[in-house]
Amino acid sequence: MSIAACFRLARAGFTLDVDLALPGRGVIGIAGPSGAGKSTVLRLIAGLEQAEAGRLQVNGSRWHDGATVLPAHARPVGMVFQDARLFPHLSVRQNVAYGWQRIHPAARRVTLAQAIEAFDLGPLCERDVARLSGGERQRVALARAVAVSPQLMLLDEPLAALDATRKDEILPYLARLARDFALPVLYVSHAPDELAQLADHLVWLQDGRVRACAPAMQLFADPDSPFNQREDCAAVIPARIALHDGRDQLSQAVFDGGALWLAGLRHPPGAAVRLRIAARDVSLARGTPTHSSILNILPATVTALRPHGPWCLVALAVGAATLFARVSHRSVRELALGEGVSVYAQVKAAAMS
Amino acid sequence: MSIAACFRLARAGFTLDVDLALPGRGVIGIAGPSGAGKSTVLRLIAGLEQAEAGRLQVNGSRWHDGATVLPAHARPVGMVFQDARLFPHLSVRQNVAYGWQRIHPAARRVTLAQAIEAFDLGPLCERDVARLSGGERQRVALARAVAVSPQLMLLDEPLAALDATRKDEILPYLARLARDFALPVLYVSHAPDELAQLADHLVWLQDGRVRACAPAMQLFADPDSPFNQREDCAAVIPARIALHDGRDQLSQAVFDGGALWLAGLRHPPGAAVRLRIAARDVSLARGTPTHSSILNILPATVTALRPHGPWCLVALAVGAATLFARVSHRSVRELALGEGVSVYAQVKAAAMS
Amino acid sequence: QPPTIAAAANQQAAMQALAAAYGTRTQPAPRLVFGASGKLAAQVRSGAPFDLYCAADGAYPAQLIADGLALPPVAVFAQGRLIWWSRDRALARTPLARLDPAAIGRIAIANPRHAPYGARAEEALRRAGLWPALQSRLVIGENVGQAAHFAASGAADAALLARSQLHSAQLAGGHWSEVDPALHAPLPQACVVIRAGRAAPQARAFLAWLQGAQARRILAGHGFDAPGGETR
Amino acid sequence: MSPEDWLALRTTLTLAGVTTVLLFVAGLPLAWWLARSRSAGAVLVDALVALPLVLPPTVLGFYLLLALGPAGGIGQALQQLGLPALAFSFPGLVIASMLYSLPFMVQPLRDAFAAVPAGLLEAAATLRASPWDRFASVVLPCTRRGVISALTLTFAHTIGEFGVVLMVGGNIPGATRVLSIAIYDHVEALDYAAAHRLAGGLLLASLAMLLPIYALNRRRGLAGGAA
Amino acid sequence: MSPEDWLALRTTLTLAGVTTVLLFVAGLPLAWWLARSRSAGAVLVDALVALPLVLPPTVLGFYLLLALGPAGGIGQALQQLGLPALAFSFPGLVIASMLYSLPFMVQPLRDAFAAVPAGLLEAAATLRASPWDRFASVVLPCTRRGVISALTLTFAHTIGEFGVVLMVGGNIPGATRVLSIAIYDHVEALDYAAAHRLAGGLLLASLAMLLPIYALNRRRGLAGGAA
Ligand SMILES: Nc1ncnc2c1ncn2[C@@H]1O[C@H](COP(=O)(O)OP(=O)(O)OP(=O)(O)O)[C@@H](O)[C@H]1O
Ligand SMILES: Nc1ncnc2c1ncn2[C@@H]1O[C@H](COP(=O)(O)OP(=O)(O)OP(=O)(O)O)[C@@H](O)[C@H]1O
Ligand code: MOO
Ligand SMILES: [Mg+2]
Ligand SMILES: [Mg+2]
Repeated sequence: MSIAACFRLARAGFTLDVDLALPGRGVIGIAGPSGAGKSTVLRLIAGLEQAEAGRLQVNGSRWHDGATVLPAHARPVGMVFQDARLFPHLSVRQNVAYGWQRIHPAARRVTLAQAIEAFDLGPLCERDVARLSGGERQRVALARAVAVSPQLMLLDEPLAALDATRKDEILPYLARLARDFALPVLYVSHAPDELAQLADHLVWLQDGRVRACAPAMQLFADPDSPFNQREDCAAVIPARIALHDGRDQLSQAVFDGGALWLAGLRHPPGAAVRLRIAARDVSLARGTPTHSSILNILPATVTALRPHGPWCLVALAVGAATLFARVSHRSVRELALGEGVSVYAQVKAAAMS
Repeated sequence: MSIAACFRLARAGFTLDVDLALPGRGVIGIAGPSGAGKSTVLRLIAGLEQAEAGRLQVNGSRWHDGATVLPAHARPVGMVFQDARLFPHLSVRQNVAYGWQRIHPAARRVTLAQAIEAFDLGPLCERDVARLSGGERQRVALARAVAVSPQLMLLDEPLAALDATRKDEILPYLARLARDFALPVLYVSHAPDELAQLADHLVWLQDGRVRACAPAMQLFADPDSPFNQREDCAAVIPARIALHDGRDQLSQAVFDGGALWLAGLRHPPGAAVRLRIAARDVSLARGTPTHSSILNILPATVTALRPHGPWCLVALAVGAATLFARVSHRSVRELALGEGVSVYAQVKAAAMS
Repeated sequence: QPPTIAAAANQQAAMQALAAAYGTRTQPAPRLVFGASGKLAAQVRSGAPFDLYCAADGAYPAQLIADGLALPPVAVFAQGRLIWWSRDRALARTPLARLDPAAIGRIAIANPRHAPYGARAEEALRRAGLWPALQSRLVIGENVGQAAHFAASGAADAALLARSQLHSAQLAGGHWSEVDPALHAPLPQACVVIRAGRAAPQARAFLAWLQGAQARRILAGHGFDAPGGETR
Repeated sequence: MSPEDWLALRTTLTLAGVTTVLLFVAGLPLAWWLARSRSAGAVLVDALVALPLVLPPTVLGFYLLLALGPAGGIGQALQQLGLPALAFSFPGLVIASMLYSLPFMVQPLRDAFAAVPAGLLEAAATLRASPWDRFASVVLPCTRRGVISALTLTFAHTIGEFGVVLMVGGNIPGATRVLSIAIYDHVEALDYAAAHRLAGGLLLASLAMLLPIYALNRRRGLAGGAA
Repeated sequence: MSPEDWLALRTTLTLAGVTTVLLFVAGLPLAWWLARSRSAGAVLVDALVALPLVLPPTVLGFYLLLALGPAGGIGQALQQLGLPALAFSFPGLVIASMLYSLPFMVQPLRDAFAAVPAGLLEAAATLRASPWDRFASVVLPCTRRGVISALTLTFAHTIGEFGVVLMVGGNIPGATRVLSIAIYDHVEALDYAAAHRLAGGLLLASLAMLLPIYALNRRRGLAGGAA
């Protein structure tokens, strides 16, 4: 179960040269600056762009190998373009049904009604697509792609025009889709929170080249990965729900290094979760803090210090897990932080998702 | 200096009915769920949509009053649409120059070169617009709108397709534009951080109606405003830079309630800044915490408690300023929080921008 | 199988009457195609499926025989007459020789290049000395039928036409006079059987009938003179 | 109307129908190729397709007559095969009409096809539509106006054909005597009543045919421009 | 070529040029209105515009001669104004050509205009472009293919006009004797050599004219479809 993609393509002022080895399931986040070639990679995988040289193998099927190129319509993908590209001559329902009708009934894993329901398109069903708002168009494009029961999802910034509430509804749906159907989802996004919430694997593109390509956990844990160079860097820690406190609506999650109190989870005890702990939500102390609203205080060892402009990113070992804290240079000095120093990491319960 | 906009418009399944009184300068953020009518309001103000009944006055000029309707091309606006709408028959440079050429030379407050420079379009100038990436298209649309030296900017999710680095470049430029030219900027966005960073005034639309319309500070300070109902709610506090610590790259900002250490600011002492302090970045303690990497500890009084699902949003009076803290129900109980209770608010320096 | 007859434009009314009279239950009426004599001859050369060709002039049939496209002999079954027609009574009654060119507007004639009536009209105008003065006033119909249409519609003020066309109600509103036969060569209505025709026996039968008494009467009634040239 | 005129009407409609169907079949792939190809040869084909537009029908008629007649290349070839000559025959007329109306079919189709956004075809491809399917389910519906234009233009132009028929068709009742020629004939015979019946009838019938086509086209067509 | 044929060539080109210019001026606003209007009246106008397509030139020619002649409505009106009659005159031919070629100008323009995305016009409006300006700076360049089609079709169709001219022209050298008629004359007079000179020359000249037009159109045109 894997995806191997190797492409070379030259345009005026831009050369793409990538060789990607990706897992064959889960959400694969693709990030990078504007014009890096993210859309181009998705187009190559969908068969919409001709590489000068290329090789593409998806979960055992060769889609592109030397002169043998599977045409776009024969590739079992579901694609959402950066612009919605709805069919102007069809209604919302007909747009969603377009691809669905073209796959073998036995291959259908979602009904048309489910696809429409998942993106709350019921009330818009008979609408002319010219009369939709920006976010509505994007939801139609998503439903249309999901309805073909693809074996590979290619999503090019699918949630850019959606408000936070909608995003919170659709993101888990996409994650479920990837999990339930053991489906690889290539997900291009500029939003780090979307990627941290969804991605199992991450790719960072820049100037047509792959700058990083590794499991999401690993890249999130690496203070030098391109994903951790910005203000919003975060650690992602796999954990298991241990118990649930109904009164306070708090859950305790245990991980390889301790336990954390979490709020807002509806997972039953025993469920596996991923904790995302932003560096800015972690503060450090030398003594055990008391009388604080901070619930989670974990003993940790400093493993690395990286100056980030005015900040200092502190990597911490908490058992086998890595946490980040972003502190000021003054704190570094006052707390006398250095590699190997033992500290208490204070994590606000509120900072996990 | 003000904008008065009153519109009624009925579509199948959607009725817009708004009466807005907005300031005549600064950034006016417009938010609300998908399909709320945000784009429709911008279109009405630009003169692209005919209201059944309407009145629109912008900084003293009547644009729409009963039967008198100023045609779209006579309104001195600069508009960026949700879809880029570049002219396919023109190059990037010609697209940017299109509106610029149509205004009186005396009315030009930016040169063509400046508009191109501001959005880093130099290398793309002679490019055919069909051959641009999604983010590149959006930047061309922005430059094109800026180049007409508008007296009112209408921006419909202009940064949705841009990566964080680009956003960080363009947001301050837009803020500067609004300030330097004393220009009102209507800014539709789904991104709360963009709004908090930019907006002086905020409008929340829902189902075609105005749910909130007030100065941004006021709405950000109100625990019941629609902007503070989500996980990412934050307080925004006006302050002044007092001193700058070059070694740690920390600045101290004083506000009506105390002083805070900030990092990453390049403002000189004396400069006015807006501090944004996310509720999740504030923790509470009853005693004075010690030995913590948290630099800012402010004495505060609890003024309100609002259950937010699994969380509790705590509004705090710090002098004349309002701060928010989001804590778990357990913390509320353990710290015995209640209206009037005195606490210490711990604010991570890292949490301001 | 009925024969197809290609006939000169001026014979249109007469031929239709002849065909109607000829057609019975045992022998179907021939199919008729009309046009300028020259154009029909050109079509014969291009393989048009005609069985019989009736021109307004003897030269065209003779040339077809000479070129091996038609079978001799040439049968002249009537003589045509050129007339001077106008809505203006005085104008119509003025002999060509005494016409004042300045008093006339547009004059319609058939195309001299492939319509015999047009050629005779040109000849008459030349002999009357009117050609240089009138040449720029001429409007040229593709054939004599169209020339008549130009005049009948009122678009042209006068026309040089065939007497056989006067049968038409459209020309009834005007006046006419005979053009002096001395001003032009005669207009023998001449017929030949086409070599490539597939209904040659039927064509011959019709041709024979055409020269008979019944046909003579009909032709005379339509303004044709007898083939020998005697008047009605 | 006389039986002869009814016959002319039948001949005309048959000719227009046959020409339109044959040209549509031949024109679709040609127009698609012209719309998408960037080869230099396409320019030449473009110009050749447009030629019948620029040429008077008499030029076409003249050369067709020479080619189809017993002396012409095609005519002789047919003769040697024992086939009837094409000049002055219905099949000959169909060939002439197809040549004459070719640009009326191909040009509107080509222009409409060229205006279909490539992005829509790409989207359809990722939704499993094969090239043929894309053509049928996206290109044709999106270019409905162009297709209807091409069909009506071709049909109409064939009905209105006169010059070429006059030269290569002659005026043979039941085979090549079409309406336009019949009207001409009536006018020359000064039979204005018959000309009025035929011309006036055709005028009203045409209007009655065009009104529903345009009403339909308009009702469902204008949304495209709004997108 | 004889002096008469040169004259016919000049008459033909003048006629086509004048007709194209006049029809372009009249056709632009009409086509724009038809492309954007949703009124019921537009359907009728659509059908009336298409009428000359469906009608044989002989119908048009028949009624035009009746109308332009002294007995017809137009003819009488002109006479009362003391103006010269239009029948058998160059101005009359221009009127006939404009009627005859009307759909060739209006239909391609209308279809091209209808396909311009409304969003582009809105964007142009917010960039200070007045309706006229939008038309000139967005609609026309975006519909360049349609405009070129309309112009070439009209010009070409007027050059190719035969039936109407045959019926209303009267074959007057220098005024109404156009190329198509001249070629017909040569063919019917069996002067094949002259017919070849005229028809062949026209064929080559047309091809020489069309090639650069299509080369230009193609070079700059296909990008539109890719957008
Ligand atoms: N059709 C095209 N022809 C030529 N160059 C193109 C074309 N489309 C995109 N490019 C260029 O190729 C490069 C990669 O484009 P791509 O669309 O893959 O970027 P991206 O990473 O998706 O950017 P964004 O985040 O802005 O969408 C860019 O430099 C862009 O300008
Ligand atoms: N052209 C149109 N005709 C009819 N209804 C429309 C049209 N455009 C939008 N609508 C409807 O009007 C409502 C408001 O649309 P609008 O585009 O203003 O929403 P929005 O707030 O901008 O949403 P988004 O964030 O998704 O862009 C929606 O319900 C939408 O479905
Ligand atoms: O051959 Mo005719 O009858 O002079 O036109
Ligand atoms: Mg992209
Ligand atoms: Mg919108």
